[in-house]
Amino acid sequence: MIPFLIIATLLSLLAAAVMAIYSRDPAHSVLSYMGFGLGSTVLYLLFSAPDVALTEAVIGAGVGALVFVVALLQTQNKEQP
Amino acid sequence: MNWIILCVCAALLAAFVHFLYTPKLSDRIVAFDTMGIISIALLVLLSLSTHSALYLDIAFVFGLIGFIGTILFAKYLVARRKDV
Amino acid sequence: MFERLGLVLMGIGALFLLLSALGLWRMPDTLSRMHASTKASTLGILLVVLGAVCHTPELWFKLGLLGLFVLLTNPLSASILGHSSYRKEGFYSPDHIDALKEESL
Amino acid sequence: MNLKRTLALSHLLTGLLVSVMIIALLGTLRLLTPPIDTIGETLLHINAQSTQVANAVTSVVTYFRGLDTLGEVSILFLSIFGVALHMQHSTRNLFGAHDTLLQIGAQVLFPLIVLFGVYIITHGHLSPGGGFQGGVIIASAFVLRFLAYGDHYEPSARLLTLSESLSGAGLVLLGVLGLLLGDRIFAQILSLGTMGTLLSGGVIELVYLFVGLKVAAEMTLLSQHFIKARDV
Repeated sequence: MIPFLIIATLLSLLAAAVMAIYSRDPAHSVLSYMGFGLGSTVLYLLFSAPDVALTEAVIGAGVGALVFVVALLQTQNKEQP
Repeated sequence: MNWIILCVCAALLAAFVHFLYTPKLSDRIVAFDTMGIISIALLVLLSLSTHSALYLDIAFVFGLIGFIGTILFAKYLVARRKDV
Repeated sequence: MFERLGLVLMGIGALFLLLSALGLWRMPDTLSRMHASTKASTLGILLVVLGAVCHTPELWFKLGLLGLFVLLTNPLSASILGHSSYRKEGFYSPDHIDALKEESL
Repeated sequence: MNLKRTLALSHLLTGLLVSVMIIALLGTLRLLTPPIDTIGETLLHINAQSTQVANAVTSVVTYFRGLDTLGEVSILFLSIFGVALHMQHSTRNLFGAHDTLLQIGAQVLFPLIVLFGVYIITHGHLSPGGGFQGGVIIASAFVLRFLAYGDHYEPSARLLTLSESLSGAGLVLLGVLGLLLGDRIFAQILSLGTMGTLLSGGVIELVYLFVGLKVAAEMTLLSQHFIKARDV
């Protein structure tokens, strides 16, 4: 069960990372990056590193998302007056 | 037990494929929210099947903190001036 | 006996989760997708938690708290997302009736 | 086939190769390493002998490598200082005015999230988690309040700065006390309990308490500065 889950999570992480690089709108990139963080949390847990997984989940959900969203708002609202 | 975990994994995969292929930002936020909730269920089932309560703390984090990201992106959807 | 009941409840919950993820594919626009995904996934995860309590009763406190938190946070974020999605792009209505437009948001 | 698609395809191929390599490495890693003579085994051995802490990561972070934790906390302080210098003229909340539904939700959820953060901090030596994670959880409770109340809510800056500087001073004082009373910095100067109970860590719990307070105050200040952006 667990090795199958690990391989599936690795492949979906790959897809999310490619999506984060190649999307036109930066908002889509940020959202794909947050999906990448969610998947990597599950991956750390499957590798039995719960401390790292907890850190990744907490940072990615709360303060990290805030920093990204504020940066998006500042840049995009400044480009189009 | 394995069949239930497989069913939840299929749900996670379906939400993830929709998350990858939808063009609109709001649809993608909805898919992200759904992925977070389904992964809570996955963590609960994994903690039952491996007999360890370690997974439950991460499930708590997803349940309590995970919605802040969704709210942030919802506010961003209104506050941005660019219309895509 | 109790264990089997828990397995059945968790199976039904997992089916509801699968249904919510498939609802993302079937529905025409954002608000309908939220209608499909949020309610079904909340019910599904409550059923999974209830089945887990029946399966291993010694974890009842943590699992009950988890269900309570999901019940508190998930409708809140979905409601905020629905408000902003409506304000940004309206919604799909075949007969052009928009009852939310008269209310002040 | 245009250039961008070729690039995407090549990156995809590279990623697939790397993941296959990672899986193969994970398979062979267990065969190649000698069974006992690794640093993880050594640390687990020492941890079982000298401290009474269930989560071995905690004892590595705070007890064996306490000086590194002090350095990390000071790096965090420096970054917050830079952000505060850069964004000190900010007045307006970026995310619009207050929101009634979110206010009611924040009133219910704020104490719950803070309580969960305190649980993560105080149980850092028993379950996954610790000072940094619990502090960030408390700070995200404040992020929720900033989002809900808009311009009508400001935490007292004096209280935040006071708790931040007091916990930093407490951390340094704890290290110096270990140096004076014990044999090295962050030495164990308190009595240990039995393994698995709440009060079993000794100095480790105090270190995590100070780190948690400091990170919570710093992250709250950081998110406040970020969310009240300069008018663009």
